[in-house]
Amino acid sequence: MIDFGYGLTPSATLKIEKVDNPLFAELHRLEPDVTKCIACGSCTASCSAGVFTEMSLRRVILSLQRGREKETLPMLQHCMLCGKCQLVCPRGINTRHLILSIGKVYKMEDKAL
Amino acid sequence: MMKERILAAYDPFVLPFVFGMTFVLAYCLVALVKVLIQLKPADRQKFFLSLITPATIVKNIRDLFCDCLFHVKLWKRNKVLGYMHSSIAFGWFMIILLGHVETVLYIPERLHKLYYPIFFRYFMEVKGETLQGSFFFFLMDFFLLVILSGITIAIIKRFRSRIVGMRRTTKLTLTDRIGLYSLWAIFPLRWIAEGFTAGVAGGSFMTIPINWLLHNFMSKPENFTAAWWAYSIALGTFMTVLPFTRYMHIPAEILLIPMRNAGLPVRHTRKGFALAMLYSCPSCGVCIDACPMGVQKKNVQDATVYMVRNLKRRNPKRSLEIAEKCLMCGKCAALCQVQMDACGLRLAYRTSHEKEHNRIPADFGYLEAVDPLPQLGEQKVLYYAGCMSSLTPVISRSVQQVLKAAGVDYELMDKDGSICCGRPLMLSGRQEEARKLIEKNRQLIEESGARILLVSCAICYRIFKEQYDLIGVEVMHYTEYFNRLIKEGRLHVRNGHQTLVYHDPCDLGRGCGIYDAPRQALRAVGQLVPAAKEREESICCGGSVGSLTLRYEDREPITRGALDNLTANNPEQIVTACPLCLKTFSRFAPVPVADFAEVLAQNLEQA
Amino acid sequence: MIYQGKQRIWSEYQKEIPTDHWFYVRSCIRQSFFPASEKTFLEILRNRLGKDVYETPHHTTCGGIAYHSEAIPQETMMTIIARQFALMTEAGYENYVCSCITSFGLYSEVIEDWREFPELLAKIRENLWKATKREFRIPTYLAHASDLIYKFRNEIAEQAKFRLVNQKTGRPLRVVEHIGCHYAKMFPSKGVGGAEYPYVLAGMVESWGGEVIDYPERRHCCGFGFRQYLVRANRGYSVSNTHKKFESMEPFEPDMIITNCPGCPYFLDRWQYVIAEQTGKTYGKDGYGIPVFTYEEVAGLVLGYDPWDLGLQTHQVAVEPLLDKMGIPYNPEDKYKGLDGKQLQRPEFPMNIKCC
Amino acid sequence: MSQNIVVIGGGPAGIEASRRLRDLGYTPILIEKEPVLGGHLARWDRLFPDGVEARKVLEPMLADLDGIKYFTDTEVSSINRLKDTWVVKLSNGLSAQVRAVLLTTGFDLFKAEKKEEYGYGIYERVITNADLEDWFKSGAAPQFDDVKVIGFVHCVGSRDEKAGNRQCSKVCCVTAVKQACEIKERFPEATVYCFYMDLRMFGRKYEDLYLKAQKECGIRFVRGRVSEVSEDIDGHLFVKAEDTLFGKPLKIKMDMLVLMAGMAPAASTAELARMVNVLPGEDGFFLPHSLIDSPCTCAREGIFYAGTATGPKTIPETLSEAASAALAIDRYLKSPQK
Repeated sequence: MIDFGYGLTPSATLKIEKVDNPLFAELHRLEPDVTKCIACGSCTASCSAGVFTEMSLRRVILSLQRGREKETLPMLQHCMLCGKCQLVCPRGINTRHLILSIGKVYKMEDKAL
Repeated sequence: MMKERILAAYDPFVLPFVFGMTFVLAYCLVALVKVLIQLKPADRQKFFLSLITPATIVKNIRDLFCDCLFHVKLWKRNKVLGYMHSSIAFGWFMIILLGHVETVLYIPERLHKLYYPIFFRYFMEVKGETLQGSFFFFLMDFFLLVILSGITIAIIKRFRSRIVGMRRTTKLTLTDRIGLYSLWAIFPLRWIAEGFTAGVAGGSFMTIPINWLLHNFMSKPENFTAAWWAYSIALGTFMTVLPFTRYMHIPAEILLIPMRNAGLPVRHTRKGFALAMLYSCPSCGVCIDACPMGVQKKNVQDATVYMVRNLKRRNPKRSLEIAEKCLMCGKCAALCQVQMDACGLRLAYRTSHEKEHNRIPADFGYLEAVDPLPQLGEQKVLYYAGCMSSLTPVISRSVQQVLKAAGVDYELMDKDGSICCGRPLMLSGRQEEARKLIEKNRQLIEESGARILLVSCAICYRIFKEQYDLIGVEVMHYTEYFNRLIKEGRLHVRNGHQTLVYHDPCDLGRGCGIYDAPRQALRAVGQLVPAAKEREESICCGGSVGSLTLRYEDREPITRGALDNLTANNPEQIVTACPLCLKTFSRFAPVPVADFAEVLAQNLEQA
Repeated sequence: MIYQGKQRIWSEYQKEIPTDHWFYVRSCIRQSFFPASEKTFLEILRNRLGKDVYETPHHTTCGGIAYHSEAIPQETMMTIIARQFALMTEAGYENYVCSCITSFGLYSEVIEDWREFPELLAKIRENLWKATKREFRIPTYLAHASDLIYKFRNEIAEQAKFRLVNQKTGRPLRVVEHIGCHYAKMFPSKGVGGAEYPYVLAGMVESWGGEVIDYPERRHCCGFGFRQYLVRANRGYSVSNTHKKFESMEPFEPDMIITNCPGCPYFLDRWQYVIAEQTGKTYGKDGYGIPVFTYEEVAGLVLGYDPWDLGLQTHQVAVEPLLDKMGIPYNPEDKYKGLDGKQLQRPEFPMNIKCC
Repeated sequence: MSQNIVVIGGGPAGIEASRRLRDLGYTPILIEKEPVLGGHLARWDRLFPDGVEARKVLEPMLADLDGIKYFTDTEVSSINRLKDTWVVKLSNGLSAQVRAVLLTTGFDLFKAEKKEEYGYGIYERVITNADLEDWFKSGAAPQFDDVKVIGFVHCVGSRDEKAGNRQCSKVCCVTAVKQACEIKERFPEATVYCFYMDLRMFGRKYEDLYLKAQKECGIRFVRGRVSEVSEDIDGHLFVKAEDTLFGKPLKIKMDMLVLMAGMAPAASTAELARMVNVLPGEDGFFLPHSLIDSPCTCAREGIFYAGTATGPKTIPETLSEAASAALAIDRYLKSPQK
């Protein structure tokens, strides 16, 4: 192999058909409301941990459905489970249970961001 | 023949009883050893120490009599049920006691035979009547009558529970049924058996008429052995199945009471103290009616009694479901006859489940960068509004309005967003993670030099009280603090003459025992009317962060149920002292819902 | 695939291309990348088809590369173009044909700009006058050189010695057509067949007996993208784009690629070598790559010109497998001979991609 | 002898308005260029939000045409002003002189072929919302093998200046959600995606339908407009879009793609506008006197509008506008003549 000083860069494209659906299906079984998100961002805006970190539950939910959970799971490490997001969610999603369930279904990579 | 049985002091019919009794004693002994071994060494030491501490000894004895024999708590709650339980428990206890007294008095050499005092009337013959003898005959028959009256109520209750004031009762298991029917059978059979022998062995107002009836009309005297056999079999059956039935609570409570009084925590879902609790559950079903989730039929199976049952049966799926669904309002525990730590059990389950299954470890490293608090004013009052209060700004605004009116100089701890108090994490089973938040908050508070930490959220208040161990800081809920300010004459309020009903937030009332301070303060600003059920029987608003799995749509009926309870006396306003209750009630309330501080702020006396 | 659907679109995007009298401008980079292509174009048009095509040694770059790399401002670029048009005007031509797609796109853009903003046009006229004392007329017709080959595709087919057909199996060759981005993506109406399903190359392939394959990443850029290649740090991005196209066309097993842009054949050709060296993967049969051609080269092959006269030895990917399929005779000995007939040095061959 | 009124366009608006006018004592002359009355509604299977069958709405209307003269397969040849009347000449040779003409010319379904990048008419597996309704209605499903992934593309030809349609077509969002739920019923194992720019669930129960789609049907919503569609070697579709919420391009292989073709001004609008000498709006739809309080009247006396001729509308909106138009005409005809 020749080193040209540059090489193929990994694609940034989301390939949703390759998403690990069994995992999401398991999450959906534990917390069926996960599909109710309308991406309004209220959770992110009101997040207690969001004052100090990049935490965005909206992004986490989306990333799970796009197979990019690795990028966002570390955010959940910062969650204090205070429940503000649950209070503001217009769809009435049980966000705390969702977060707890994500922790049981998805495994975070060992190296944290 | 009669001579023989008196001389031999034995008959094969005693065997069922002897077997049952031996079995149950052995089982209890093993269970006792198991419980003690499973305790953490420190807990065990604490327990043993408590057994020789005079104060706890007194308490233990009092509790044993009041709870196990007289069922004082149940009397207070329901006279019929109280009578039913204490008649059987105390009556039986007295019959056993008197049987032994008789044996000691008359045939002390037979005392070593386990069965002798129980079947005393079979093995003795009255030679001549003595006053003492008649007295015992009378007492024995009297307590037999007491027990039989209790059994009668029990039978009626089983078929028509509403007559004794219970809406719902537990479903019995098969072994429970065997235990129950054998228990029902014991005393009527004893009555018949003693009736048979009353002619020889003596008797009183209960047994003599039966003896007369049996001998003259109903049976041949030869059948008496069969009657004693039946009595012994009923006893033996009851004893043998007892460890596998709810009647295990009878022996278990004797252990539970001292353990509870020793102040042991629940550390595991079915070991040590928890095991003693599981054994102690009488499956009475009081928790079913107590549970606020009971407004929906599908939740009935999630009451504490079923939690206990599933833990006993090692059904992890159902145990987890029940453990996670609970609102942790603590009402079932408050009403529980054996003071089961229902929330503790569930929390222990959640904790072990989280530890085992959570694969996203928490990281609160970012808290290190949080700035220290600003310098406090002279009075050193630090006000922590909490996460929820930022979604109910009326609370923090009103609190500050009241503080200013009372001339309190204070500092708001969480102006730029709060670090959560940690209770929601704890309730989710993340104990160690919660510790990190607690440590950070404690550091911030202690470094600020605060003397009073004022809290306007019941959830936060409870954890500050229970887990923080703040040195030199008095943690006060705003209901306590404002009540104190009014009493001290620092806060001047006027009475707006509005009728108010006060809702006891779970964590504030049952959690921390604060019932009077808010009521006293509210009486100063309005006319307080009672709710249908209040204080320790108050009903959770349904918004609790305690429940992990309860869906939004399933919370609404709970909220509506709680509102019906609050509005029983048509108040003009509902007052609560927790941001979560406020927000939850506001959604469905038929009358305005206000926060405690808001009501005070509206009724400030203008200087 | 519904072929009639494409035909319907093609029928909507047809150009009335004049048949004769063209002013021809060359591309800056093609003369070094594919030196025989432009020569072949002139050869075919003038000698095979008897057309009048004029070119002048005085023309320069259109300024496209500098403009797209943000090295010169728009006004400068427009003035350069104005000078090109002045040369055409001076030579007495009205139909302007350019060899380069970048130029074609730029000319289209500039003409459109001038139409929208006449004051800009006035300013450019003034600039050009001040700088060169020249005057110009906007061409009556602007064409890309591939438009002309497309226009005369059937005449070429009539004179064809070889067809885009596998001689051994008799089946049409499977051809990937790749259109330069600036051909029609900016102004779909300016390209034959529009932007989504361009017909300019597909028409040639069909006329000459081949079969066009429509693979998912057909619309994707070749990866040149000016700044992506010109800045070395971005070259990974450039080769990744090319890689994406090859991965997408691979299942269709194409026999060849035909292009109409200066950069595309170059990058589709050379990056096959780089990909092979980096990943070990080749996209043709038996360790070869997929040969890439300019449309002039393909026209030349069809008309029976000697492959080495068409400059096919300058390709990285070996063309011999395709020549064999088409049944075109060639002398392997002559591949690396200079114009004087003497052997040049045989180039160093790569490791992972077969080059005969 | 009752007064004649010409109603041009026999869709829901035209039929409903004719019935109302008849009830008010007039004789409507209803003209329809197609062989049957009913307009687009006649083609539709079920209606949002409750899935009521379109025929249950249309059939009672068609069964109640007594007193209405209607001509199908007929077009308007010319309209001319004569004193205070309009003379309408028809392609069948008849003509009518009336004081009021109601234009209920409706809309044309946007021609999805125009969005070339989506490949409608080129890729077999790309169909439109109308094709899907045909399928639902006739039961004649297209012969696609194992349909596992299905996509819906919102806003095809809506909010698209380059496609010549700047307006929002209003009904496509909820139609897409309705159809997505319906298709999920037919292919329960399939994964169904909706690609939307904004979800405009403005009507009553529409949001409920959206919630149902998310919660019960498991429809997946992707915020982003599909940019291009191509075919892979098996004839399956290759769809590209940006997930704008995630901020990343997205690629997915699909087995069927449904284009939500929007509402474009009817082709006849420009011609009719010329005949009655009015200027259509910039968007190509007829422009009523006021969009707020007189949506049925026109700057030209005796010309009235109803329905989607003046812009995208739902069926109930169309029907109520038809009723108002009838009243507006009645008032006009009863007002003292100048």
